[in-house]
Amino acid sequence: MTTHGGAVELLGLELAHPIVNGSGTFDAIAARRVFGDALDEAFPFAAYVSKTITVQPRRGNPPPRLWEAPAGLINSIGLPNKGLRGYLEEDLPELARLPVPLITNVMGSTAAELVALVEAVGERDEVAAIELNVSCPNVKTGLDIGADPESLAAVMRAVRPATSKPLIVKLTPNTADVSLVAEAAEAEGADAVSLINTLRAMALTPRGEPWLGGGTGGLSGPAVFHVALAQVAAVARRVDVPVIGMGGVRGATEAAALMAAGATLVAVGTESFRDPLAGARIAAELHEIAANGAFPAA
Amino acid sequence: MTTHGGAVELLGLELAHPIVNGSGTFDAIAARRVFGDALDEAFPFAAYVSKTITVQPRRGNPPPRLWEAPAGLINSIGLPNKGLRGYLEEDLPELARLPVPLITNVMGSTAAELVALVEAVGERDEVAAIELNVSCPNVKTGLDIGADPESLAAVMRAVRPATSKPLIVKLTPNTADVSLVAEAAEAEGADAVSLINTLRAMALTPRGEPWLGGGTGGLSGPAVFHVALAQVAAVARRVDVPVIGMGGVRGATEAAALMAAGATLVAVGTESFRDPLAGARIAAELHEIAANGAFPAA
Amino acid sequence: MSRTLAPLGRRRCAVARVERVGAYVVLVVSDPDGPAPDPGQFAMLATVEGWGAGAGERPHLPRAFSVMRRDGDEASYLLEDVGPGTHRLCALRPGDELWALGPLGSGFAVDPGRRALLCGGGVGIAPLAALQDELAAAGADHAALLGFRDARHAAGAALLRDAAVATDDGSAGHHGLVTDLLAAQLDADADAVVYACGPPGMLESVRELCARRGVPAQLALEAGMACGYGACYGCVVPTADGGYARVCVDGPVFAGAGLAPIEAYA
Amino acid sequence: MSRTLAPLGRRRCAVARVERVGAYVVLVVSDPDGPAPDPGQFAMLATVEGWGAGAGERPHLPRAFSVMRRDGDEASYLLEDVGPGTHRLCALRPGDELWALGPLGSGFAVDPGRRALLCGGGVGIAPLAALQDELAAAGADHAALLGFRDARHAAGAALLRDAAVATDDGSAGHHGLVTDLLAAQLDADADAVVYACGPPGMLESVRELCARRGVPAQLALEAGMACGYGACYGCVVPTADGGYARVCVDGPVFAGAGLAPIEAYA
Ligand SMILES: Cc1cc2nc3c(=O)[nH]c(=O)nc-3n(C[C@H](O)[C@H](O)[C@H](O)COP(=O)(O)OP(=O)(O)OC[C@H]3O[C@@H](n4cnc5c(N)ncnc54)[C@H](O)[C@@H]3O)c2cc1C
Ligand SMILES: Cc1cc2nc3c(=O)[nH]c(=O)nc-3n(C[C@H](O)[C@H](O)[C@H](O)COP(=O)(O)OP(=O)(O)OC[C@H]3O[C@@H](n4cnc5c(N)ncnc54)[C@H](O)[C@@H]3O)c2cc1C
Ligand SMILES: Cc1cc2nc3c(=O)[nH]c(=O)nc-3n(C[C@H](O)[C@H](O)[C@H](O)COP(=O)(O)O)c2cc1C
Ligand SMILES: Cc1cc2nc3c(=O)[nH]c(=O)nc-3n(C[C@H](O)[C@H](O)[C@H](O)COP(=O)(O)O)c2cc1C
Ligand code: FES
Ligand code: FES
Repeated sequence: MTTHGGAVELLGLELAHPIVNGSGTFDAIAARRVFGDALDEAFPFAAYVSKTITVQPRRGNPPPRLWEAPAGLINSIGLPNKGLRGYLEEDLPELARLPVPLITNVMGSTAAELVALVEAVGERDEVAAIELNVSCPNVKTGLDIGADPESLAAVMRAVRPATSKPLIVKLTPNTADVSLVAEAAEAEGADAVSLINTLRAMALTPRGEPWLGGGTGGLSGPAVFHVALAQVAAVARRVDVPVIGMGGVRGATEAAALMAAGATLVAVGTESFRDPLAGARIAAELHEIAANGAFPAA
Repeated sequence: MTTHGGAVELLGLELAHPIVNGSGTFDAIAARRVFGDALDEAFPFAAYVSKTITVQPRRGNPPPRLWEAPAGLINSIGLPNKGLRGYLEEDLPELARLPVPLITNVMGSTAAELVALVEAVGERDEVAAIELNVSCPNVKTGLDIGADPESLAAVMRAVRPATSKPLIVKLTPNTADVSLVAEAAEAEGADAVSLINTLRAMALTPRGEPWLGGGTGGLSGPAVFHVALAQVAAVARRVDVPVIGMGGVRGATEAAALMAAGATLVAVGTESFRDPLAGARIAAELHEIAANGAFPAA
Repeated sequence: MSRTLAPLGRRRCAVARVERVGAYVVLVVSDPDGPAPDPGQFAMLATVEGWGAGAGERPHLPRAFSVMRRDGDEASYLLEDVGPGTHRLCALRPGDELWALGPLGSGFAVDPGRRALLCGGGVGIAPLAALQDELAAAGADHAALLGFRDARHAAGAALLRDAAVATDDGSAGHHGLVTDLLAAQLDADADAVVYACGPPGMLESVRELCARRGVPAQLALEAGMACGYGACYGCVVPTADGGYARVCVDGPVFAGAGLAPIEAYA
Repeated sequence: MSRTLAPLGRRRCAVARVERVGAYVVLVVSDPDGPAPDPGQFAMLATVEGWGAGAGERPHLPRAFSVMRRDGDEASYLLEDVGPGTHRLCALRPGDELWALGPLGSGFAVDPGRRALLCGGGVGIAPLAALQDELAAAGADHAALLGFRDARHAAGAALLRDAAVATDDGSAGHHGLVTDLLAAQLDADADAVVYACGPPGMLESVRELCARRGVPAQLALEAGMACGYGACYGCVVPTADGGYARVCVDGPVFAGAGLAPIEAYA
């Protein structure tokens, strides 16, 4: 196996190292308010993936939005965002100042919405690639689009022609066989796939009522790492496009394991909440491991 | 909500409390060798669920079979068992001595195998109910039978007439929407459903090769609790038959939450590895909570 | 509101001293690389060892704590043991290490034109101690009104100077709510400004009381947090305009007028 | 093989003493309710506090340790810090508590008709200490042959009486493998019986050597365990008949003749 600690090429982008952020787990604009220019001087990720945007602005779910789980976190954030226009006008200029390529994550509840998003975002030079979040329910089947190879293929047939920018499909783990969905994505022109999104989960109050304002939520963090590893391995065996692996990465151990399982890049989410420099730390550890040719078991 | 700390009725069985074991996580015969008669005098579960049996004997997977995960365990045991005949002749007389009702868990790779198992086991008076483990791949679709409502319905149509004993269908969590599978089970005559089985997971050696002799394995323990809670709640909302909830139960907190989400019984698996009396401890804690009318958040 | 920038990255700090004050623990942390925070700013703390082994296999994430005082290289925090994270932190001994990220959020913006009424409840007195230090240094007139469950908790009032105390059970000071004391002060001086921190119910009373009287209030809120620096969008509170604000980056100190009624979750 | 039954349920025990012996830690646990185990039996141990907070958010499950000695109410265990579980256990201090389940498994079955050769490697010397105590009490003739990495580990040899030592690096005793010493002993007395415990590679050499010479061997094996009492089927080793045996209930002591070649996993 190879562990890439150093520069890596993906979708035509030259990245300084293989660690990026998971969408929705690092707000570079807020971080600049907190950390100042240091953020741009020592940005922890090799590319920046923005939080999911939708056509219309969204407030997100009512609080509480978080529940700490054994070795993990359940979130029910509900995709708050300024909407496409707010993103393009307010956020994009700010994000373009980052010292790394920008990947914009979008989600639509219909193919038409996704097409609109992909077209508008794809036109912007500041955007290096687009990630499709397909963890939203198909109005007809009730299943998530990303849980069903056919729904996803139909969406991809509409969306793929809408941009010449690289398209990354972010897969949901809440499906019987994620590799079938990945194959469908690849067959319909995805340039890469990323996984895993969060596992569907729930928490109850002492009175037996849902704790999260959104009812249910998604589990992330170390608790899901070995599920992510199995899914990344299953997908990488079945598709030729690059795989961006994520889910429960805390350190180079997990990152290297995902790469051994076939991931080209690794994304870090929940661990950044514990350590804002987790991305840079893991990249440095990977580099060291690559130099020494060994990594700890995971 | 109600938390039943005391006696409970399920499928015509009078149980002293609502805690049973998860199939394959407590070997009463081995435990008798280790603990002697004390096992029968203070048996920790209100009913005993035996490890999955198959028509033919199985050695199980090559070692290593275990990997400790963050707040959990990955196992790749591979269903070692003596086969139907060995079970009926050697194990059943031993298990019949237990002071609690016996539920026999069976798995077949075809409907014909399952029918043979259910018929033979169903004939025995010692067996109070039968649990079907449907977490095995359908030879045609490649998906687990339990991951696909239609495969499961087909199997149930064959198996249901084969016995008049209560049939419990044990659902796999590795599916897009477990409540659809539960509905199919109920529609085809299941008397109860149990969930969750383990989440598909993987571990790698330092050299990037699969650690487990079986390649992949199943994740259990606290890491999966909130996934189990979401699935139990989703299923209980959609079916009328009783639900046996399990997955990551460590104490009464989790057991009470599963019951609040709709479970009638709760099964304990991995926690018994840490504490052989976990079942009895949790039942006692539940009883206390029921008396005090409050339980801690989960 | 005012904000001192945080160094990018969590800092590994040693515990200098641990003091017990009534029901509380004061953790004094040697943090030479941390800048002096503004009153009302907070830090995310986690122990280096033994995080994750508490009840429910928690805590996994760091926890938010107001900086109570900054004195040279040392920062002090006021803790109450209410769950696995605070439990582990309260068990720290001198020399043990923790991770600190901060200062985070925006602190109180002192309004020099009005008399300051500091109104705190429970561990919510911590940021008011920092604020009182600043007011006292500026020679600004102010009053500190602190509410507690009982006398054992009210021992914490000694961490501020000249505080008036109320307890729920009457075992120390005024038998009743700290908002009783606040109302009396406002009766006497309607031109005050209120700086408050405490449990949601108390803050909601303060917000409502000040709104009714047209008195400006700056409220330091709490919310369950995962990151503390705006990354997770998990810590929101409803705002007066029907939206949500992140407590960690838009607060924790908010103008009362900008907030919707403050709810408790438990 | 011999087996003392375990009380049903894990016991909460206090640490009486912690001793450092070279590279090892000897944990002496006050366990008044635990029966005296047979040499070769083991216990599953976990700390009451702080289990689960180590590297990789582990350990979650208890860990298996041979009982080295039982002395009145006290049981002692020999530990080497090799991962998160042993690390946490090695950090215990007197008065700290742990959970113990046992005695588990079946121990050595002493063959009184043959001279006993005790052959141990590393922490595998622990059950041999218990066995030597029993042999010595019975006045049985025996020899103890112990192999270690280096002199720092070889300090553990002092836990047995009159042991011959081999080290990999020659820094103490014979420069080479403990199986060199064993072969020499068997050259001198082919009617011996071998009781062995140690790492897989060493045990495989012993198994193979004894099989070749027709000498009976009882081998105490290790395997990753989740439960220790036969519940999980996780701890299997391949047997000579092409099946698998559970180390925790069918062993840990097995007749060498019943085993397939012993493999290491790492
Ligand atoms: C800006 C800010 C400043 C603060 N300053 C201070 C301070 O100076 N001193 C101080 O003592 N505290 C302060 N707090 C509060 C402190 O952060 C909490 O008490 C702490 O996070 C509790 O953590 P815990 O693990 O001890 O308890 P937890 O169990 O995490 O928290 C207790 C509460 O959280 C909820 N809860 C329970 N289980 C979970 C779960 N699994 N996931 C999510 N929520 C759960 C329940 O409502 C419970 O009552 C501050 C909080 C904020 C946001
Ligand atoms: C019957 C018996 C008796 C024993 N007696 C003793 C004794 O007297 N003294 C003693 O010191 N030890 C003894 N051991 C060994 C001891 O149980 C192990 O050293 C201990 O379990 C290691 O746990 P750990 O958490 O420290 O390290 P781990 O990291 O759990 O274990 C170290 C080894 O386990 C594997 N491993 C690494 N990560 C994982 C993972 N996530 N999941 C599963 N495996 C992993 C690797 O091979 C690694 O080298 C005995 C074992 C058995 C079965
Ligand atoms: C608080 C939070 C918010 C998230 N928001 C998004 C999002 O907006 N879009 C998206 O595609 N994934 C989102 N995710 C999923 C992450 O990008 C990632 O797939 C997942 O958390 C697994 O990685 P981790 O275990 O490293 O966190 C979010 C995750 C968390 C924890
Ligand atoms: C070691 C092990 C073996 C198991 N064997 C079986 C089995 O034979 N049949 C079955 O239906 N489920 C089996 N399971 C699944 C459990 O019954 C249970 O569904 C799962 O472990 C979740 O519960 P837990 O988190 O409490 O362990 C096994 C689980 C473990 C950990
Ligand atoms: S705590 Fe993460 S955004 Fe506020
Ligand atoms: S450790 Fe569980 S069966 Fe041996």
